[in-house]
Amino acid sequence: MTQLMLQCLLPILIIAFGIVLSLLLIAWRRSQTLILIFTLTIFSVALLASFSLFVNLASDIQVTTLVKVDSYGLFAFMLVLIASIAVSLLSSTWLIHTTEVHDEFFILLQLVVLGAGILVISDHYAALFLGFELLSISLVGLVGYSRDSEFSVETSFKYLVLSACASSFMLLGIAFIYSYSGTLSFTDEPEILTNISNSDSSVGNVFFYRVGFLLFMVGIAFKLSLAPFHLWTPDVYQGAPTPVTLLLATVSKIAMFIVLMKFWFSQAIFVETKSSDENILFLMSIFAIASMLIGNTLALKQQNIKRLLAYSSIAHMGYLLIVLMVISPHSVELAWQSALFYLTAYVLATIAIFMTLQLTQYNHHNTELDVNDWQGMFWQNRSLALLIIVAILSLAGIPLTMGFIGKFYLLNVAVKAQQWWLISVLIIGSGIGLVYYLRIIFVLFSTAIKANNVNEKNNPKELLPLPLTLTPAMNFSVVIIIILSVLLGIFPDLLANFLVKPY
Amino acid sequence: MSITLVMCGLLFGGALAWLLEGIKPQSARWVSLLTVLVIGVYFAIALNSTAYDFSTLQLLVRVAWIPSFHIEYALALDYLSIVLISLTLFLALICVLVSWQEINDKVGFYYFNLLASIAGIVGVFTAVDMFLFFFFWEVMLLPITALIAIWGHEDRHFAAIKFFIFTQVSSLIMLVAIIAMSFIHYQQTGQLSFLYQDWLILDLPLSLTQYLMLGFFIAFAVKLPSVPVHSWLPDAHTQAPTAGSVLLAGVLLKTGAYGLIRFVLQLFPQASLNFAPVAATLGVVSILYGAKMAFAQQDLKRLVAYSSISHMGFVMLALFSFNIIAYQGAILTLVAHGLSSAALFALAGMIYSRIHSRDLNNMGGFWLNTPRMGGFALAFCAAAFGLPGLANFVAEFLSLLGAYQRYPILTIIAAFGLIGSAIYGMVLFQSVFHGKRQVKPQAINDLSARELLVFSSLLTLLIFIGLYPNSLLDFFQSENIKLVLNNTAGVTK
Amino acid sequence: MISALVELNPLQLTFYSAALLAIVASLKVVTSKNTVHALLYLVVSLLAVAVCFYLMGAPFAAGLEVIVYAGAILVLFVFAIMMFGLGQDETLHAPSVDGSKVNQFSLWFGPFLLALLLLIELVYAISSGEIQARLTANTIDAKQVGILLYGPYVLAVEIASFLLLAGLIGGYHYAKPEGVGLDRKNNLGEHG
Amino acid sequence: MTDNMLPLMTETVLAFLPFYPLISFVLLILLGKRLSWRLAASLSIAAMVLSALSSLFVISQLSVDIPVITSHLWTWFTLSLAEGANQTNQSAASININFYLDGLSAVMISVVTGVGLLIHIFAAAYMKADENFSRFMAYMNLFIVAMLILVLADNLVLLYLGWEGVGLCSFLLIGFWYQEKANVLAARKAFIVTRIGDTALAIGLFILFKELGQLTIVDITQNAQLLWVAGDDKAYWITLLLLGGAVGKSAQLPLQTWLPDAMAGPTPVSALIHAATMVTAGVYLIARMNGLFLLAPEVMNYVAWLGAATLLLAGIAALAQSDIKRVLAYSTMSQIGYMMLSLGAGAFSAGVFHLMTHAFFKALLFLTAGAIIVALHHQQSLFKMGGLLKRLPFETALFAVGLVCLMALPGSSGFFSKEAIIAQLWSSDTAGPLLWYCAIFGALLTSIYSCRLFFLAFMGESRFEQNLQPSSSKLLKFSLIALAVLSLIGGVFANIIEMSLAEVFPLDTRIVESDPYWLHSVAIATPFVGIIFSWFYFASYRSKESAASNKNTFIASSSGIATFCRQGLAFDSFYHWLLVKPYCYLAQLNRRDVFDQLLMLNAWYVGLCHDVLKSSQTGKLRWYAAAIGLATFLLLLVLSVDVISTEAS
Amino acid sequence: MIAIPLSHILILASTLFVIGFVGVITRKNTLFILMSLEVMLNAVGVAFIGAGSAWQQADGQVMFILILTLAAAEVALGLALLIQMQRRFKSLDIDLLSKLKG
Repeated sequence: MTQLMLQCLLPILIIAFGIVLSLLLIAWRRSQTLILIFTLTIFSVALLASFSLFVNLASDIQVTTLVKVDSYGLFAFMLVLIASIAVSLLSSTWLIHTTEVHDEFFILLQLVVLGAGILVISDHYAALFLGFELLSISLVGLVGYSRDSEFSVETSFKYLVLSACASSFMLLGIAFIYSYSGTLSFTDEPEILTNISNSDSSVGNVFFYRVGFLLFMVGIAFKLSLAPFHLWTPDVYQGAPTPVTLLLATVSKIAMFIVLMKFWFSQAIFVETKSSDENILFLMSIFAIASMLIGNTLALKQQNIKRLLAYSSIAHMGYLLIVLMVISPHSVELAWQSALFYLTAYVLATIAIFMTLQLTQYNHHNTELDVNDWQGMFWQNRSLALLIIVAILSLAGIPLTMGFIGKFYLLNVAVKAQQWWLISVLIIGSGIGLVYYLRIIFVLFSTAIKANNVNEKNNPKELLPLPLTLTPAMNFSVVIIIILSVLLGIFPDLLANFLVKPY
Repeated sequence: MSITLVMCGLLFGGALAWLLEGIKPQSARWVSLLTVLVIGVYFAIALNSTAYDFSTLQLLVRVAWIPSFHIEYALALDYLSIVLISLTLFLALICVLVSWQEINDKVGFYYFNLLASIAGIVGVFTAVDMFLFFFFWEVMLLPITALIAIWGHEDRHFAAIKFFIFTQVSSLIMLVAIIAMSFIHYQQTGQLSFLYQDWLILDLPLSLTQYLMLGFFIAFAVKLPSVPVHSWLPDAHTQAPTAGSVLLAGVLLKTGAYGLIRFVLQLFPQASLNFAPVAATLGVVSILYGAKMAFAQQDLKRLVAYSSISHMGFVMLALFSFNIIAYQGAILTLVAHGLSSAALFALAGMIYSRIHSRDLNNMGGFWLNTPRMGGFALAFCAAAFGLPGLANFVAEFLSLLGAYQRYPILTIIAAFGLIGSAIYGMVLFQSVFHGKRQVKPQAINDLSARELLVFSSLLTLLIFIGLYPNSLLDFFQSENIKLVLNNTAGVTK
Repeated sequence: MISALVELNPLQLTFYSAALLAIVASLKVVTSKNTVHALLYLVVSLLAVAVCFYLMGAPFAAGLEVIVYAGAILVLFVFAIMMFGLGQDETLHAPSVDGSKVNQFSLWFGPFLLALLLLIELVYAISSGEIQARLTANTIDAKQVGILLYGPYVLAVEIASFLLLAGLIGGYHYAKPEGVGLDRKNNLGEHG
Repeated sequence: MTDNMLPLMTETVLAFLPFYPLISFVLLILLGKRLSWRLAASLSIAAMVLSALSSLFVISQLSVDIPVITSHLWTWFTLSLAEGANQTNQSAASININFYLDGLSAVMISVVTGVGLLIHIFAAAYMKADENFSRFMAYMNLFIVAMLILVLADNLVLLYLGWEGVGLCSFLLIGFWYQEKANVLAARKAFIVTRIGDTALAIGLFILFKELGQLTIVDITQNAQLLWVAGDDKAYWITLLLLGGAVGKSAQLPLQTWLPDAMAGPTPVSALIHAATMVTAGVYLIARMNGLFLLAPEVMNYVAWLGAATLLLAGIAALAQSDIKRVLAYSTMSQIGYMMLSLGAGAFSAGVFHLMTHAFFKALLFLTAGAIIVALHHQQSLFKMGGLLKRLPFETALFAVGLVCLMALPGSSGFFSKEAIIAQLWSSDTAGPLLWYCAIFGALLTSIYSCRLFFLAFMGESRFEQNLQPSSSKLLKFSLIALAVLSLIGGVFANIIEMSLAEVFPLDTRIVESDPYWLHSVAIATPFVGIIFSWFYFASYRSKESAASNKNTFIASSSGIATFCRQGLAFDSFYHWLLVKPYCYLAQLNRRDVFDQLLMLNAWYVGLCHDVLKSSQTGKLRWYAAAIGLATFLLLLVLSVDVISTEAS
Repeated sequence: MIAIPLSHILILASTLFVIGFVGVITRKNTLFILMSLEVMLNAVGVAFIGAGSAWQQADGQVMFILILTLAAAEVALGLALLIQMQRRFKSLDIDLLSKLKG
């Protein structure tokens, strides 16, 4: 371990220390505010550290065999941190409603971030597996966190069992791959090529590898909630507290996707030397196509906002898979940029929507928000409604927003790789997606129910909640997110320039 | 000459209207009226004071926008875009005026959307960087969708979603084609480029261009709209508020035709030539089908909407005839239909504001109370079925005359659309103004001064262009257009 | 088949019988009605697997299997069973479906078929590979493992500790009785 | 100076000629009901007077030296031509707003302005009581504008403008009393049926332009005669399509059905548009394009046959009508049939001459009928009239004059023109003896239905119980008398017409000697035969027998054949079943737009998929886990199937 | 030591894995599901150790140790949830947990 290596690990180390210090802090004094501030500090410091590292990174740095720090991973980690900061801020508004002190929540949150951090820099199946499990186990603790919720047990049990199942599949896959290649590192030359010089390896041999790959992908696909491993997603999204859902939708997805890309691009090249990656590509297209179609279709008539977002996230991960479809190594860089840009757009939009969701939930005293509960928000709370509109348009990939540029990137990759099938499915999927996205936006504008309610003032239940009044800080962040989404949607180079490896 | 200023001015005016509404409720209308007027005057003055020769495409602005993709902010003008922008600005005025009393809810936001969509449309007509073009193409949809979805009639959400999905899906196909073109540019020159002028000099293999052409074609055919992808239009038109319909019919459909002229035909001459029989057939089918469907409608706005489909069929047929006469006819059709359908939708709006129904069965005998409106309605119906002396006649005549040079049989079939248009025109006019009076006499008033202004300005233009079409056509006589068309024609030989 | 068996040397024979035992015991785990029985079968299965480990040349892993798995983890299960008195049949706690055989059959048949097909595919994949005789079965002792574990894998060990921490905190959060960890201030206040 | 000034002045006068009524139209429309009757009437009549004087002036300038006067107003639009698209070497063809006056158009404008003026005067009196008087006069003026443009147009596009313009005015005037459902439908029918013909005309223009690169009438004639020989295929098709246009406008077979219904309009309208001017536009078109038609003898033959068929059909139909105006309408159809027959036979000037005389006497007939109808409180049924000879002697006399002309009794204007037509049929290349017989039979029919009309309306017992209200307006009487005079002495124009048209039409080179000697006498005798026949056959109509026997006759007239005839040989219902019904049915069938349905099927399908997929979200953990296994299994299967296929290959 | 073919070991691992999986999807009792999960994880361990010895590497055993850690963490969480479930539903029937759906 050289000093350089330690420097590279600094952001991760900060989080790890943060966890330990939090434990000590709890031992010293149990206070909601204190632990919140502490967590935020840790995240911010880690963010700063990663940013300075990101700027100064001169080359990819391998730290032991397990991890390799590169700028893509660091960027993704910054995204993770930003999302986590949003989660902590949101949870602070939620956790005050119950009487317990929620130290565990913040520790688990930090553990999630740690797991994500390990995932995004991992270069080895062991690191992947550990990061994966750290993420899952902590999330299991979080999804059912509010124990007084009726869905607490169900959510966490579902997540635990299914996640354990999926990770078992993944581990079996890793074992298969390992027995085939003889190495657990992504980037090492596989032993099968160095040790055994059986150049006449049969097709069956590759099939064995493929089975391993598929089993491995089951785990990844589960986490990314790619169809057909998506079934858990809406249930867990709905059952989990809103900030945790945000965590699931952002941190977990970013980290898993980054590690998938790292794995894939090392693997794809590896497979390329065997000159037969068609089947695996085919498998990936199945994932992508199924996710795009099933995700969007399921969201079509969904009323519950969280479930709707769950389904839409399935579709988005399907879109994102397109970046893996590159054929030539030259396009890998574009694929990375595309993925990171798309993820940024996705994360920003998701944060925006969940933020609104959390705020309105509080206002409605109802955790099961329907789309219709947002009725007429545009006329009551313009900035919040604008935030949703921008976010939804971004998710739908309409110009003026980041999401469009993200989609533009994806299409660039797909056109370059000539994946016409994927492109057509993407177009169809977007078309279906518009139905429910637009429905949400229209609900924001519609005023029909309000008019009815005026007539029935004596029924307090049907009264609309009071217009939301946001604290200046909230208002500020809302405006910031809106501006950011639109600004980056119009001048994407502000962000895109960061996504190019400087070396 | 700054188109950017025009767009920003419109946006700014819209925003101002929105803001000021909170302070003084009635101000939004005046602000937007003033904005459109000022912008229109500015546009006219700026046009006259420039030294450019707009018979060819003149690049006005070219600034790097997204360097990582070599995307530029590039705007250009030629007579085609000038004519269409003028039409847009004129109809903007009409839109502001027809909404004057119709919209009483969220007026400021309404005018913001109206002006924003106009700004977007102006962008579409001027952008020559294809990414920028696509950007405007999409951006203009948002406010229009909002117009439909917020201030529309009973089924507005459905119509808005349908409208948006049709255009969005088709334009995504176009986006794919755009990206593919930029990659071809990359392959041939080693650099990405989205600039239209750069693309014109590309050497494209035919096998590829056919698909690329189709990508563009689909997007524009949906917007035009052409059968069989027209079905968003009746719904959108029917449900939109009057100004929305005016905007949709008057200008938005024109963007599809504009795209066909500027991009499909010019970028892919050979491919479009090969595709022309299909496109022309679609045009003919649109003409007849639109006319037939218009006849079957009971809803006044739906009727007019289908008549738009019929008219746009002429454009499609004319454009894919590769003939200078037909080309002029197509351009004239754009203007003429812009005016006449705008007028008819305005009429529908005025009737709706009086009897709160669009059902033809609830109308009849209006002439008794509203002879002025009836007179104008007659003139506009006559324009719709191509009465000589009004702009539409020259347009259709030129289109068909030119198209006949290339597709005799198709054109003869298309000419039956003239009968169809007479039928629906008669049905439209007579069911509203003739027959027994259906409502109480006091229910309907004749045109107010504002409405009179709207109608008379539209009619004046229709008659002027109808009798003196050279005022427009002179711009499209230039050698340059002939050159392009001859090039396309030359490919055949 | 018989001849093949005869040709096996004692070590191999041991391996295969242990493997068979593990499979049978695992089957009993998932089919057994009684929780405690199932648990005992699980112990058997784990022990049999430990034997296999040993025969594969991984004595350290075999030891861990016995100590940690069969020892520590299963003890947790036992505690859980004892806590709730779950010794009985699961049908006591799950609404019974008349216990009829048809129902039992239909309950099992689908999953069983699915599993069988999955297994066939896996086996097909395994046998299609050229990994048949690669195993040299030299013992990899604890020292090697240790060197590796605290060399290149040192980060993994650290992370594993956090993994356990996560499990611990999560477990604590769920298992703690209602009301534990209430903010003292709030607890004493009006919310109390 | 004056030598130079005069042509310039003539041109200017010609240029403004059609626009006086336009000014009047605009003023009348703008001021509307604010104008008093006197003001509105004088405005519109003044415009007509100006136009009529102008036309007198310009016609007087025509001479052998100046056979043609043209006046250029402005260039309408320019048709650029692709290189080598046609045989001529020009690069663009201008379509101008140009007026072109030669002998033919001189005849036409004199008819239009002259008869138009008289009818305007009549209408001013006739419509005095109508609350929309100024609108009516505005339409009438507008019609005159369009008609003048039609006949003065120097190119076919401008002609088409006038052509459509008169169609629109006809529509407006038929539907003038728009509150009656029947009027509305009649107006619609008139417009749409003629529009069918117009479309044919338009297609004809397209072909013409493609083939010749020209749309100016003079150039077309010249080029066509240069490029094509008689019997040319292109000429055949073009003229056929032009004929289609003419047939529509002139209410000839097979597009004749609109004219009887068009009688729903006020009577001056029927006189002006549906008798004197507009319906003869088709005749004018064919006469105007004679150079082209001569190149297509087959089409000339069709023209003749269509004319003959129409005149017979209309004659038969007229026999059974009960509405006085419908009788006249069918008679108009039949007379135009004569004109067509004449054109088809190559006797262009005879046709045009008949056009003029017909305009006089048919206008007279209609207007007189109008006066009678007003007197009878808008009663139009012949069976409700009778015995008017005594009660309305003035009108009866005028009507008799008209009928005499219609029957072409010697001395009347109709005699000269109709005899001129019949005389040329026998030996024409494109007609022949068979058509001559048709014409003669038609003449017989004409005299029979005229007599029937006269007997029913003016003789016999009065069946109208109420008091009559004959109009005493001097204006009305003046115009009627003027028309009657014109009808009677119209024959004197024969030579003038012959002379002025000599430049326009090719010389008649046929040898008349081959005609049998008895032709003329038969032709002259025919109307008398008809009169004598009717005198006896329709004796009951003029007798003063008991009402009962009359009743029987009327009942008999509603028998099958009579009904068939009355309905214009059932063409209406034939078209109704053949075209209108299927079109309406198709429209109704597909009201919801089959393409839309197909596209929305996708939406429905996606919705269905949503429901299916949604049912997979059962919330059951064990199913979710099983789904993971199932999906893995299936994906493995996909992979292995793929492998097997690669192995095989 | 005598070599045992890697394929046999992997077949053993797969068999155990599939048996565990069947347990997860068939048993209604939550406790059994947790046990079945243990069987699955254990099977993965077998595969890793087999592969490790095949390649003469200790990595397989390291992975096994890590899996062991995971198993421990998982069981801890699972049993805690079990307690929670028992408290709330007075039953361990997994099918009770199907309120979230659609």
